Amino acid sequence: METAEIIQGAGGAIGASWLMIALPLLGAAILLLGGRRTNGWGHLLGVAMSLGAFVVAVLSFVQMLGLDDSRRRQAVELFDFIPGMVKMGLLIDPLSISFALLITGVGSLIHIYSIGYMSHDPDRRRFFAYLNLFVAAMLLLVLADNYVGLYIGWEGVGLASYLLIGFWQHKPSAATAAKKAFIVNRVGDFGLAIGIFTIWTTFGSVAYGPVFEVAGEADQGVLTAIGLLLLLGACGKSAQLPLQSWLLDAMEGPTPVSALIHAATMVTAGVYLVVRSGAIFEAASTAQFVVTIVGVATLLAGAIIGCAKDDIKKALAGSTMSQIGYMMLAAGLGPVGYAFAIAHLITHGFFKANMFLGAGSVMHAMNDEVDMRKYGGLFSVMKVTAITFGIGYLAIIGFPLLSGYFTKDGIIESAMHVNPVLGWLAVAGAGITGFYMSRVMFMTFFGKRRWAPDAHPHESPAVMTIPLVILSIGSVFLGAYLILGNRLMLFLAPAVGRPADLPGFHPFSAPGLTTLALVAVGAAIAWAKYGRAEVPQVAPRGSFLTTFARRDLYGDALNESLFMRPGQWLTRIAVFFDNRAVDGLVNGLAAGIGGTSGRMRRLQNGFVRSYALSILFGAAMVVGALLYVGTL
Amino acid sequence: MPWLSILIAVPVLGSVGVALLPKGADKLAKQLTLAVSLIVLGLTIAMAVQFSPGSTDRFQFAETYRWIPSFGVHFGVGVDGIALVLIALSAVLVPIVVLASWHDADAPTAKRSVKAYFSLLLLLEAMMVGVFAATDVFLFYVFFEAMLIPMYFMIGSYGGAQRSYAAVKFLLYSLFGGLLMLVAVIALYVIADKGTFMFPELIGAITDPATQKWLFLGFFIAFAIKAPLWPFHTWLPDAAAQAPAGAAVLLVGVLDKVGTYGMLRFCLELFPDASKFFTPLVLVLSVVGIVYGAIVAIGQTDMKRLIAYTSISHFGFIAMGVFAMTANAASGATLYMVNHGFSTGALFLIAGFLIYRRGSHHIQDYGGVQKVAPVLAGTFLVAGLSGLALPGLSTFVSEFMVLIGTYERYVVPAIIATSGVVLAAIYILWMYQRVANGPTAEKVQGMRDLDSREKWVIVPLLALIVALGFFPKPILDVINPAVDKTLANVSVTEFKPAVPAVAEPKGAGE
Amino acid sequence: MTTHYLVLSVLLFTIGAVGVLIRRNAIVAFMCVELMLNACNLAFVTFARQHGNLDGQIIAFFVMVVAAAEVVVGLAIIVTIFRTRRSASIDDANLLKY
Amino acid sequence: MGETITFWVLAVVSVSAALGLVFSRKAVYSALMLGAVMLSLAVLYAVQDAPFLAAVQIIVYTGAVMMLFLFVLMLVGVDSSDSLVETIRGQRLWAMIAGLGFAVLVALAVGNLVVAPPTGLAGATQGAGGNVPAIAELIFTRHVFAFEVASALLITAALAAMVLAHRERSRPKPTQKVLARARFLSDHPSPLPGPGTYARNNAVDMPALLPDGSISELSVNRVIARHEAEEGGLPEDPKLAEAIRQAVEEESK
Repeated sequence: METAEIIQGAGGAIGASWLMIALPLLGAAILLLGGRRTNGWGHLLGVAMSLGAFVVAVLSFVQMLGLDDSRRRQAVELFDFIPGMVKMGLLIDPLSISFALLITGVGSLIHIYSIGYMSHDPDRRRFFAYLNLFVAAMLLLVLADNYVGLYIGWEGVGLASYLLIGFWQHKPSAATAAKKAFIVNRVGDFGLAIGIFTIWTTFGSVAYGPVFEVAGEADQGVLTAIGLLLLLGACGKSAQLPLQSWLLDAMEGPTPVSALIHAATMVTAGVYLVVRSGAIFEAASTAQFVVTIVGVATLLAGAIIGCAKDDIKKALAGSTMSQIGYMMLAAGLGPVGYAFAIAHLITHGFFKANMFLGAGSVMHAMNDEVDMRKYGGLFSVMKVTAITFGIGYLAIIGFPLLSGYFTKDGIIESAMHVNPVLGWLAVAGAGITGFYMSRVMFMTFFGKRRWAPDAHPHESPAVMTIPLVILSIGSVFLGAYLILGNRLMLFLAPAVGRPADLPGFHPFSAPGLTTLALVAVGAAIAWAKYGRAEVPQVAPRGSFLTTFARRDLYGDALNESLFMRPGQWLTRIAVFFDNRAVDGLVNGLAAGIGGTSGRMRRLQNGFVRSYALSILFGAAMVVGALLYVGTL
Repeated sequence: MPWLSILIAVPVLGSVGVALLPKGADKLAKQLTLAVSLIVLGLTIAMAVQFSPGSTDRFQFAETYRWIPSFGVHFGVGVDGIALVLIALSAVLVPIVVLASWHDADAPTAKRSVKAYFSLLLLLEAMMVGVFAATDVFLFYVFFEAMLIPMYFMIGSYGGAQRSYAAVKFLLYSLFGGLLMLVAVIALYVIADKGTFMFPELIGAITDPATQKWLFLGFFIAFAIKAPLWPFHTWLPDAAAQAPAGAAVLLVGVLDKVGTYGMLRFCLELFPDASKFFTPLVLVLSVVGIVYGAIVAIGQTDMKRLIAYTSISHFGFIAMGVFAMTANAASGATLYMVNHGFSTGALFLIAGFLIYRRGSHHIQDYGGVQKVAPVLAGTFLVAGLSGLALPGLSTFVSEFMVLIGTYERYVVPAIIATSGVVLAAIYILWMYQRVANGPTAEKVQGMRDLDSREKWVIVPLLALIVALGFFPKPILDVINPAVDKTLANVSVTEFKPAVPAVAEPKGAGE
Repeated sequence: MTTHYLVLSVLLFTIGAVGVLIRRNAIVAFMCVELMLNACNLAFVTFARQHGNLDGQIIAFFVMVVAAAEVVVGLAIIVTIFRTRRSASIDDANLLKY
Repeated sequence: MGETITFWVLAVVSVSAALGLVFSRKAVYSALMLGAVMLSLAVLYAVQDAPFLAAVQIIVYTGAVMMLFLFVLMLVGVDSSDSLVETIRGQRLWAMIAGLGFAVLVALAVGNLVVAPPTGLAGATQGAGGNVPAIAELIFTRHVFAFEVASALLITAALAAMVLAHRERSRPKPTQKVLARARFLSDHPSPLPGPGTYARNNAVDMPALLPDGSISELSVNRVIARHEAEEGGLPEDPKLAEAIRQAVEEESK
């Protein structure tokens, strides 16, 4: 895995790339500290800051395009964070700039969208503050040049998602969901932290450059451990299988939050970590293999869950989980997969954000009704949302020539080369995706109207539909642009290296065709069940499989029985033990002393003759002692 | 310019001055106390500015006056990096506490006069500065014990319902430790027979391992009780829960730090071999303390007790850092002492505000404070986040350094301790959710938000926490040389990475 | 012969001591104390003769002086207590207790 | 030879007297028993070449100190014998054990000390010409300081006795005028009937009759009444006997 050297002291826009983080951070600070006074223009400041960051990102991107391949990894020295251990700096290279573009681009669009979405919310200022905070933290995560910087961004993003999921704090369900998200993320961070410690103890540094240079030389066991720990962190953040329970609850937050954080950017942080630490994963092949397994497992689990959810946002969340499964699978395939993973990530960022915002505008229209069984026939009423949502739908199921087709097909293709079993599982996943996405599409926009009596949906205002249009344009052309001619792969080569032989795009391969066939079959089934047939208002009692899916594959139940209940039980015991045993011991000691002194007091009974008796005993003992000493 | 003697004398004079004020002049007493504590803060800053981290001699601003010549006891004061930072902590905390407990003392429950509370506060500050500045072991011991008295009275006559029980328990616990230490101090003096109690001379004076172990135990148990390590911790929740918020801040924020400071300064340097011998035991105790403290904290219903248990967990981290004996761990532990002072101080003060408004300690009596008093809930959240060591806040830097330092030598304790990070998230967020989120409880409806005084109390603390979170370098530059000197005396094998990566990336800058 | 005298003195002393412990009447107890003193005097005189110097007798003489002073004060106390308490029993004066 | 005989006789006498002192019910008998012990000791002193001490023992100790005891017994009440029933639980048993233990231990100590025959005081007293001059010489040369302190002690003891036994008048001594006025204010200004007045016999133990024939309680003598009530020497006349019995109950209440 040969990458270009990191060039110190970058100038120009890249030199000023720390502005990308500073601007939104400044925005968040002003909005949070400003308080009531900033209510009026708060949201505009938020959008301005996000757009500012986007401009800096584009300028850096343009400056980078000007440089030739070998000079595209520029480092910006910031300040000495922890003397002797961590020098905080930024690494602007093709990988991080593509992420930065995605984050700031989609982020700004979502900022604009939420002006409309949150227009009636009294705490709008606080919402935009948190959004800015999130953008800043995410940019720090992707731009940092060392693992500690990444870790700070990592937890900062976790905090932002906690604040945003629990934005409507008065709703207890939102508060619990926020707490759950943060704690599950924290479990992931626990793994990442220990991974970073191991990197520090093995390599003596946490900066990417030095570590990746000597990554190969460390012994296999340690590298595998580091790989697995980083994977645990990635799973926590990207809601992969062991730690996926929080993603579906995170839908409690406002829709723009779900779009930005739980679809486009934050959940991809795990993929970024795996791709960025490519050098380590390549050196530890077992860890890499585990990544692919986790990817495929989550891919299937997400798909199955997606099929059973009636809540439109939860269905989309399920699909996000499975799409990230694809990205993890690609990231685990080594250099050949990185480009596809990032490509799929970017295109997914566009069409998933597009669909979430679409769902948001549908909810906005149906005054916050989320149950798809209460939708139906919205196509006629909300033309723009329906069309943009449709484009997103076509892109995600991999409809030929749309962006999903190129990226997902690329992943399946490269998976086939590495390990056919994974490949075919990925193909099955694509089929199921076809089914549940079509189900969502048909239940929402086609079929008979199942609206609630007081619902009279109308098209959302322009400020919400414009971002939808832009995102849908992106989700149409972006895939082709990135994949054809391996443009993204060559662009990312200096950052993540490239495979020996470039995998050209050949549509008519066996896996490609079977995927299309399966997708078509899935769509047909969905049309039969939900498009044409009468959709019951109340969810029918499904078979074992549907209840299994409805209960998120019992993920939550498993967590509760394995961790939460024993945890509460352990806490009660610990509190009891602390009060009784440790405290009891101390108080017991005190009571003991009190008791004995109480009894000793009774000896003083006031009778002179008792005292005389003890004197005589004393005398006798003295004489005895003298005798004893005498005879020694 | 005898900085340290002035720093000790000014609060004492202030305390006497406040005590001598006429009976009714409560307001004047508070203002005078605030003024004196601000003067002390100013002096500390002036001293800190002149402190040169890189200087070769061990203790700067050192002064030694003969106190009891026959025993070789000196009034020896001097400051190195570690002591300076802790003195600065107390100098910063005291004015904030004075401001915060403006109305604490004149609440109906308090029998004693307001004047007495504030003069005790200043007396306590004098002793805090003294204990950290003492370079004479005997003087350190005197301050170590003298500190208990003002704190005892502050808890005893101004605290909550079972204040006398808590105060007596606190006093007896610390006295028990103190007496053990007294025996060790005397034995140290006699065995070393250098004819002096001055710390620099006593370093490495005890060579025979057996006596080292006994003396180490004498010192260590006293410090383990003071900074509550696991088995000796039950006095802290009671004392902290019953003490008025201001006193609780000083108790947990500074008084308990004397224990960990003592371990770092006296246990490690005077008895290096014994410290190494006992390190596994201490690591086990601290790791148990971390996990146990966190779990019991989750189960608490009383707000202040919960915060007290969290600080037991944090003390586990500090003790682990001290006894991991690596440069990173020790400087992380020292930084942790400072950060913990700010973050738990902020938590206690905010809990104090909540209790002052609502009147009940129990968490379930609250709910939905965020709707009614957003600023209060916001500061509570930030303080809580600093409690669970969120990166970007100061406690993360120290916790990260402690963990990575411990990981360098002892992998398993570090991993178990890192699980404390997850538990921390649980107890803080669960408490925050029960207090601030959800529908507003009817009793909480009328709760008013922070007034300007309270803002003046909390904002500096949170500003410090955020500032140190983003840019801890100035403090670390002061601590690191002092820690290196300390560890040099402990002669510990330096940490070497397995595959040393070249620190500076090669690429030539433009 | 000396041991005989000493054994006799021990016997008398012990009887005196037991008398003090058993009798409740203040005066009788007091007499037993006098008996113990006399027993000691006997021992002193015996030792004086045994060692051939008069110190034993002188000390016996002084013991008598002290005994006399003690009796005077003791009996005065007993009379005062009797006058107020109308009872000469030791056990009645037991207020100084736990 | 004579010495052993006198020793054995006096030993038996003194031990039995001591036991008598401890176990007799009446205090006066104890006092006499003590006297006996002291006298037998005096003789033992004489036998042991301590004539001066024997004399002092008899004159000062038995003569003065014992008499003091008898005086106090008289003041406190001759027959205030106390029952030998033990009130403090386990006192008697432990007293016996302690006494026995003590005696055995000391006797053991005394028993196994190897004793040379007594050197006798002949040599010591020869120089001064007799026991008393020798003692005098010793007291007024080596022990003169102790002698002076002893005298101070005795004076203090005397003063102490006086102070303790002294009763301060809480009210001024009633003058004759005060008494006369009080008498006329009281219900019987006429002098109280002497004992035995208007009675068939004038013995002291007979209660007096008032002019109206009823018995005057004031004239019943407490001590004698109590004595007669216990010993059964009540007068035959039932009215008088009843009055005496009433006086005793009311006094013992």
